[in-house]
Amino acid sequence: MLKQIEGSHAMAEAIALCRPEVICAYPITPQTHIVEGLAEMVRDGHLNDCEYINVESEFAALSVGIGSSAAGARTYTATSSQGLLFMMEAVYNASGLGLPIVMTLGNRAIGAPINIWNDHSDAMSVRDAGWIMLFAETNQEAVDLHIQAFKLAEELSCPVMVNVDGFILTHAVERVDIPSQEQVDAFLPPFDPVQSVDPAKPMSIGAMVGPEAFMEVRYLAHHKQMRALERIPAMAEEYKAIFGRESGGLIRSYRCEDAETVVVAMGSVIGTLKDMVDEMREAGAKIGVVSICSFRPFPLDDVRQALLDAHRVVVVEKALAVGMGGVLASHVRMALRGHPTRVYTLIAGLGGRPILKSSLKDFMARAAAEPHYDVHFLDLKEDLVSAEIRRMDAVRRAGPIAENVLRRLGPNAQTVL
Amino acid sequence: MSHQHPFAITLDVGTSLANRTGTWRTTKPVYGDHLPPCNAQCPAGENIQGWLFHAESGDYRAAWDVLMRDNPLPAVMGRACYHTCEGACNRGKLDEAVSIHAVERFLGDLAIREGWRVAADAPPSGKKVLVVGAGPSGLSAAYHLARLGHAVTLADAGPKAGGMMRFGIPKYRLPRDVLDAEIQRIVDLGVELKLNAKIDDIPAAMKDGGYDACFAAIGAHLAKKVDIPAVSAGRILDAVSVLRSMESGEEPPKLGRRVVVYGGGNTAIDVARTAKRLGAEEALIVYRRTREMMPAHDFEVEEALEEGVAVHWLRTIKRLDDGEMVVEKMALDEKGWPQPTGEVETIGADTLILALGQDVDVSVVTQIPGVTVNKDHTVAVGPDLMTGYPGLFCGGDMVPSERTVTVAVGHGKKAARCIDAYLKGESYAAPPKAAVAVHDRLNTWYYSDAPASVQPTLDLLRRQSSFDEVKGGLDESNALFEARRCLSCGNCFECDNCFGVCPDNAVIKLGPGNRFKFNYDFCKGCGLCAAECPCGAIDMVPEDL
Amino acid sequence: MFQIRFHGRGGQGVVTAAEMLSVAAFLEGRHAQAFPSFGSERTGAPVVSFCRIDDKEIRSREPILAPDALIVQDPTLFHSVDVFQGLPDTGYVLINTTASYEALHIADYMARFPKGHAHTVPASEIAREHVGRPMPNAALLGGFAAVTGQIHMDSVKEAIRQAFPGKVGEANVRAAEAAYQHCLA
Amino acid sequence: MSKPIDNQTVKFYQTGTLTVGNRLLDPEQRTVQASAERTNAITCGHRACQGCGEALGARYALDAAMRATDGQLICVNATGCLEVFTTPYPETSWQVSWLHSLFGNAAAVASGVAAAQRVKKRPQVRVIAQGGDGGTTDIGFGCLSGMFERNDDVLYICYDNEGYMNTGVQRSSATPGGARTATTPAVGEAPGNVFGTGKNVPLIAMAHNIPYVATASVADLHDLEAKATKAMSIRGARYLHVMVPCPLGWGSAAHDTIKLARLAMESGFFPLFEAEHGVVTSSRAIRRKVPVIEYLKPQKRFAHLFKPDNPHGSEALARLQAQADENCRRFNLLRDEGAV
Repeated sequence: MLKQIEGSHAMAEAIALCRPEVICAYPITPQTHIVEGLAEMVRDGHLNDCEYINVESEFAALSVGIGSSAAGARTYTATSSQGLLFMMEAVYNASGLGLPIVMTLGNRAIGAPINIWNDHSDAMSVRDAGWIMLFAETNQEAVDLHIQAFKLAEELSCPVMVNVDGFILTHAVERVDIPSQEQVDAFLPPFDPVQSVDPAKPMSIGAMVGPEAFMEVRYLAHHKQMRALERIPAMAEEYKAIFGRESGGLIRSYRCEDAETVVVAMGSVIGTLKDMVDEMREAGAKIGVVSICSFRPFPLDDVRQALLDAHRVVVVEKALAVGMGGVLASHVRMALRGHPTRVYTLIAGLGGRPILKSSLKDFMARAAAEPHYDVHFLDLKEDLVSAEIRRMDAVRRAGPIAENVLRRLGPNAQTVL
Repeated sequence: MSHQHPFAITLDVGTSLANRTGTWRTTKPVYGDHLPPCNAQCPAGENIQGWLFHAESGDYRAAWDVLMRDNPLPAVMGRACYHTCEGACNRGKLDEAVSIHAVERFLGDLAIREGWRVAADAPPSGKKVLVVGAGPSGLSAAYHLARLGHAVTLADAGPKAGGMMRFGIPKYRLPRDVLDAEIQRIVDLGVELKLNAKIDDIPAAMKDGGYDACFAAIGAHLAKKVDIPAVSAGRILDAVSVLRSMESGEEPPKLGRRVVVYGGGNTAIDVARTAKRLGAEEALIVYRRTREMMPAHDFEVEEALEEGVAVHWLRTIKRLDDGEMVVEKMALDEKGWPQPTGEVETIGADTLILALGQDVDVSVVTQIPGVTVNKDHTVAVGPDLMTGYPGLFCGGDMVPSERTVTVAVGHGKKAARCIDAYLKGESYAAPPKAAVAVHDRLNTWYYSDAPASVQPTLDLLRRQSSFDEVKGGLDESNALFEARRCLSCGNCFECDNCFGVCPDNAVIKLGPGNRFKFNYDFCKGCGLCAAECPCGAIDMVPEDL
Repeated sequence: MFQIRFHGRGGQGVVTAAEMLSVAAFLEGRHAQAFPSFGSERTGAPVVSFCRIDDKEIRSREPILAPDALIVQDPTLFHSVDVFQGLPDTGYVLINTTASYEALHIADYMARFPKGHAHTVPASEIAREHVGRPMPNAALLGGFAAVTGQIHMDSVKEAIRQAFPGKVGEANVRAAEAAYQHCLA
Repeated sequence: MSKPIDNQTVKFYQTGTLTVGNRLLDPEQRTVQASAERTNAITCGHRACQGCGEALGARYALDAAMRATDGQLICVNATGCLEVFTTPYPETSWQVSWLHSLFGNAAAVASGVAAAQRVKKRPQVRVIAQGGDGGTTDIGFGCLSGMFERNDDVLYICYDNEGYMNTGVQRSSATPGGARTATTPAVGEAPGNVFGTGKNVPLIAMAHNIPYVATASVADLHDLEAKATKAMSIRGARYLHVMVPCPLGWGSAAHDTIKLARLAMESGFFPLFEAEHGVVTSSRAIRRKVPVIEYLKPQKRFAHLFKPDNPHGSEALARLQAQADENCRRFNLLRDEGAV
């Protein structure tokens, strides 16, 4: 059913259709609207046989989820940013225990400086935590990915994180086709856990594993994700068969045929990039875009195949590995290892900085002339940072950078955008 | 390892049983049966803790049966024994000793009331044994020999069986119906009792009667004398005679208004209290040493004082005049021995009763070849109580030892065992004794707080005027209470502490009556079981590594 | 594609206005995208929201830099925010005020717009009258329908009813109608 | 003193309910531990140190809870000694359904397990969370408090050995003043743990107004089992704080584990009480009062307080005694209940 609906509420409806049994979350912007929607559905009886639990921290939120999932209940949680870091220990634990928890990550920057706006720093900080990590391009895909996520998680006994860009998707009101309960039920069978804490069949879950077997445990976790590389596209096909929509999968290419430049990105920025590609194609540029939907497992082969014919690849990413550069770009380079393709790292949209089509187009135009091994920052206020760097060089105790930057921006720092 | 589970992080329950932590151990616990101090102390070798154990659960018959294995006279013993066991009782260090004698008396009285009997444990052996003297030792020997399957003849020179129990212990301490009942039970076991049957020639009697062995246990009925100048010898009596005359049915002796008893033993007390009951206005004990040095038991001295008996300590009697007595004061020297001071005083006295000890008339054995009589008029015996004359055993007052009813009963038991072995051509070897369960072994935390029960005591007026029994018995609930005060020193009473406190579940419970065993596969040797065993039944011993 | 930017202060329903407008467009079978300027949601702070309307799928996620229409819910914002940023001369402007452009010191700027493209409407007054409190957002949507013709008034009314079911919704619908009439007049 | 004969009752059972079992008692009056059929929630082969109080306390509590719930029990364990010594791959000592997640989240994980039971409509299945004092009073405190305030249907059991023993005996907020640990060494002006620090989690639990809070000790098994059993008869958040001496961390003999717990109890240093809905409803009266030094002296962690050359030793001992005295007053531990 088509609805003009806020992304968070659409996701909440989709999650409700998945018949979760325990939902536990802690408030943090911008994820809150999703769980607020779910809390309301539990309270008003739209979502039956479901426990909504208010907890005192994200650490507790996922911990409650670990308990409920281990006890055989379909479990959902959501968080963002600092919240994810606060639950970090439990994030690793949930995957280590093989618990099929589904979590929405409303992607948001990590402080300090504290910043509530969107980027992918939070997701990138847990990239090795053993979760399957999917990125939604639109709110429609966010809806679809959640439904696929439960199935994937439960098939593989592995937690799945659905990444949706904070505010950009979570707070956007747009047209979304909300599936019917019948469709979802046809796609997603009831949760049949491979193991659960149950007095009827007692076992010890969560043993201490020493050097004699830890490596094997980790290998098996890796193996599980490698299997997911096969399951994720297959599941997207199954999904399409029931819901009639292309959603999910490992990667998606847009107008990459004969493209000399291929832009790689994850999440909602793909929409802006597609518009950019259309405009540039119209102007004669040979450009396409590849959207990475599955960041974990990372589809090295698919990415290589998609990029093999490009002359240059521009990786637009909303996270910065400080002291290193791009995270996604490193992955892409890994995919293209042995190939001479130029891979550009374009850090964009940190802390909610708007990613403007015009700026992207500028960079694409410039790209051929730019050194591809540098890290590039989209719309970086060059004058501001160079002034600050100069000052830092001159004054030993330069004070906190963020404060100085704000001071330098002046009283009208708050612009419209 | 089930393959349904995720590898390594999920495990099947209880799989640690494969990890034998017993290898960690450097010391290991072992259950032991230790000798309770009461038992160690008991001259009759009673398994006191053993019979209390059954009494604790209200199984008085079982308790009595255990008691009867060692002592055929529980009702007598519960009254006449000076219960040194209670002095040894570890509970005395906690609050008050278990009133063992009171429970024993309860069991003995109950057995009489219920008419409980014992039977021989062994089939008839075909052997005959003559027992000379039907006092406590002889009765005990006869009883045990009978239970061992031997044919026993019990001969006594007196008109009634009981020996010093009848002729030495006043009836206010030991009612005669109780004594009679317990003697009768021995007779009922098949012992042939011959009264007024003085045996002068034991070898001949053995030969004539076809006895394979003989146990002689003649009591110390001969009063020791001391030479005290007296106006009239008739005013000086001996305690044994006075007490005996109480039993013979003759007119009680005329003792006069003021009676002085000379001596400090239990007999002195008995005779002074008897004098009081016979109407003496004054009963005065004169003793040459201090109260602390008196051989008489404190509680008896106490009872005597309650009844109005007076005692003059540190006095010796110089002479007896008409109606008065001259005594000399004594004083303790630096070594603590009484020495004459030369200072005299005069006491009003109508009668002087000497209670200075007794001897056995050993003339019956002096002529027997091989038999040696000691200087103190006792008979020399080996560790098996046998004299130099093969087949002749002696015990009780006849042999060197303390002269109490309990010791005598113990001799009887020991003699019976030795005779039994002798009859089988063996020699009796007592089983090795375990170490005594001393107080330090106990963890007394676990015992409920409970002071001893008090036996009812007869009204003082009646005590001064009648021979009714002074001490009453415990009723059942009190006897049960008292039995349960037993700490079971040194022996498992199945409190489950070891089973409960083992952090390694390395104690196996074998079920009621079967106690526990250690599972050494898992015991790490921490010693908690031993530390928390209330009764000290567990020892930690080094492992051979 | 038609792009609308809403300016107001926290608590004035700026975000809701954009959402209602997107719903109105959706009700007409069009694609629409509404989103806020993603600030901390505190009363009184300047707030911006956006709405895009198109006949095909809207993919862009960038903020609206060059709006086709501007709805200003609070005229005091002119002092602190460059409200008109990116608005072309052909754009539409609807300002909630009872004051004149002169009084707002924007007369010179407003002169550039074609006739009928710039309007003031006393939306807060209308809302106070119909709704009982000065919540101007619904009324301004009525004005927007009248000024731009981008949306049917019926769709606006239905979107308002969906956002505010019951009496409050009807009151807002009356306010929107009043503003609509005011702008037509 | 001897009692008059007519005042005596027969209700005297030699060891009463002080021992684990007692053949003279009705079987239902004996402890769960006295039964050969007890569950042994932790079975043999675990790797706890010799004389481990925690191994004992956990088996005591869980076996009682297993009996109370007819075996319908799930147990969530915080990281710590108890977890490490029971479940090193490939062997587990647990026989109860058991789940370990992290150090600081046992209460929250248990909340999740309880939520699953609610949603699966299995009201008979009950949930226990357990951890050491570090996992409870420190790192797990947030989750614990959250579980309390939500009144989740979980019994949380803290096995308090007063320090981080698993990591090598460091100070926790349950470490008593003056105690030497690896991070509060017995050197300097005020040797050992700083006085006036730490927190009393049972009292904090009470402040959450939860239905049931109790303290217990491995030294009083009947009391511990009664509390575990009572806790399982109540719905909602419950807290049981059990003192479990640690021979390794306390520097005490392995065989003194229960004795030390007993001395802590009998000195008033560790009071046993129950509270319902924030109000103390009962306490266990001291039976044989002992001075605190009797409790402290056998422990090496307090040895520096007894050194004649320690100028602060006697003051520290006085403070510890004062704490015990305050407990006696606060929980009315010195009332005379008469000999049993």
